[in-house]
Amino acid sequence: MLVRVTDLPLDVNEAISAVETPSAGAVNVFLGVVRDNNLGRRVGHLVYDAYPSMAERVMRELGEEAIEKFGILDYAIFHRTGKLAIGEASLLVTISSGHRGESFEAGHWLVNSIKKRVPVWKKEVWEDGEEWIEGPESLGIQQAPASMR
Amino acid sequence: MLVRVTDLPLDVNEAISAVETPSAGAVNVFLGVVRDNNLGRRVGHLVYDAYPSMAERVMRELGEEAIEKFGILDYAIFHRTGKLAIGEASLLVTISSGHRGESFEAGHWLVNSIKKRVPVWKKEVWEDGEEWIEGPESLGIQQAPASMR
Amino acid sequence: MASGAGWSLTIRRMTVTILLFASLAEAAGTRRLELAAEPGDTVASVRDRVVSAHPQLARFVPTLMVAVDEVYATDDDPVPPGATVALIPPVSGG
Amino acid sequence: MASGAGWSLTIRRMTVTILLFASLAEAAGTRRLELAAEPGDTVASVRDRVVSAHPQLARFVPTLMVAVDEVYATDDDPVPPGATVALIPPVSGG
Repeated sequence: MLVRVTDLPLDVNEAISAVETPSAGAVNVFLGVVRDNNLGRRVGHLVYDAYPSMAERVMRELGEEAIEKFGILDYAIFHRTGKLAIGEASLLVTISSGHRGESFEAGHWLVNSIKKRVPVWKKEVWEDGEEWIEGPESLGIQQAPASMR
Repeated sequence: MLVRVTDLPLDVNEAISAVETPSAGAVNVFLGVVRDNNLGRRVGHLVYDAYPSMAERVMRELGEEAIEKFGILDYAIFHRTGKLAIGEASLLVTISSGHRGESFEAGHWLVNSIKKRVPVWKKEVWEDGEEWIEGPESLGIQQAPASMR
Repeated sequence: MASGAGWSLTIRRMTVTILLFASLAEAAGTRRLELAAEPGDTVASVRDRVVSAHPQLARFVPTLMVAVDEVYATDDDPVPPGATVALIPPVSGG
Repeated sequence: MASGAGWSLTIRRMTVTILLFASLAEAAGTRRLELAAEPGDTVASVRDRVVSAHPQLARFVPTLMVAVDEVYATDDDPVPPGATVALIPPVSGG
């Protein structure tokens, strides 16, 4: 039941240790990683903003909902903020469960739900501009660089 | 495209490093972990046997099939052999992909397929007996301890 | 000490704190505003006063969510004096 | 050296190597057997000869898979001299 918004690198081993329990037969780890491209654009880096206290509150609500809904045993949800380079992890969702099926289902549901509800925002920064992304998969419409208009 | 059957502990960070690539936006890691119970029995430890060269060959075939089927970018599949204590990881399946959806789908499919096709076997050892498990979820029928008959 | 604590409590009761993030913070040039609380304040009335004071935020309103004291709220939900109101553009974490 | 290599190649051509694992290895008391290869050998004929020599393996046959040179095979598949035949009980890895 560990949640965290942090500007430090996310530690997979810490997350796994946090969810380990003797009755767990499966651990699922999801890492959201900064890609070098998005919707056809070449990304230089990302900047994440967050409302940390509310983000952690919503993460905890979603984690508890996953326990009720899927019967998972424990969860750890970390989100990083600040400037992230290509290849760095922005989101780390780790689940322990008795069996593999619910670890994949709950992990997928949790990641989808986090992207819809947790108050965190990313700004894409390219060579010729930058833009706050609005919504989980949007191209964004504000402040598009000249080359995109 | 890394596969390995080993009697050494499985290293999650090594697996993640092996699948990282700049176009990956998602990494999914599945750990199969030794549970303290199975089908109502209290497990003391597990012993894994394998046909290592064929196991690695089948893991590679399944990984390549996951690339074709789900469009994932890379995979690392490790299976441990020998004596494993409660909480230790026996299976480590790590996938990188462009987006989260296929990382969960391909991960789940790969783990299911590994448990059906890769020549690895586990023996459960309890206080009062031991038994080779036959099939991915079987109770097993051979050599059940007196208390189970 | 006691009277100091009472004084700061009085101040909090008179205001509503507005939090801005991401695109809104950049557009407003700040991450935090204080508004005088008014009787009967709702999410809608507070948001309208923010936009009156910072018209460059008007274009965000159609897609904005609002949280009152860290809980998502709708237009008619009350905003008590001392509340923290966050203006939340569509989230894009992960 | 050349004749030594040729000699070992001849030996391999005359035998079939059987690999046993898990419950079968425990039942047989060994993980490896060598059988003389016979003309026209198939998965079924090799398996039958293993069971004749080690009758305690008979009870495993109904659920056994067989791999020839690391590839799953069916009863009628040929087993060439020099092949490695693995008797594979239902797998339970992961």
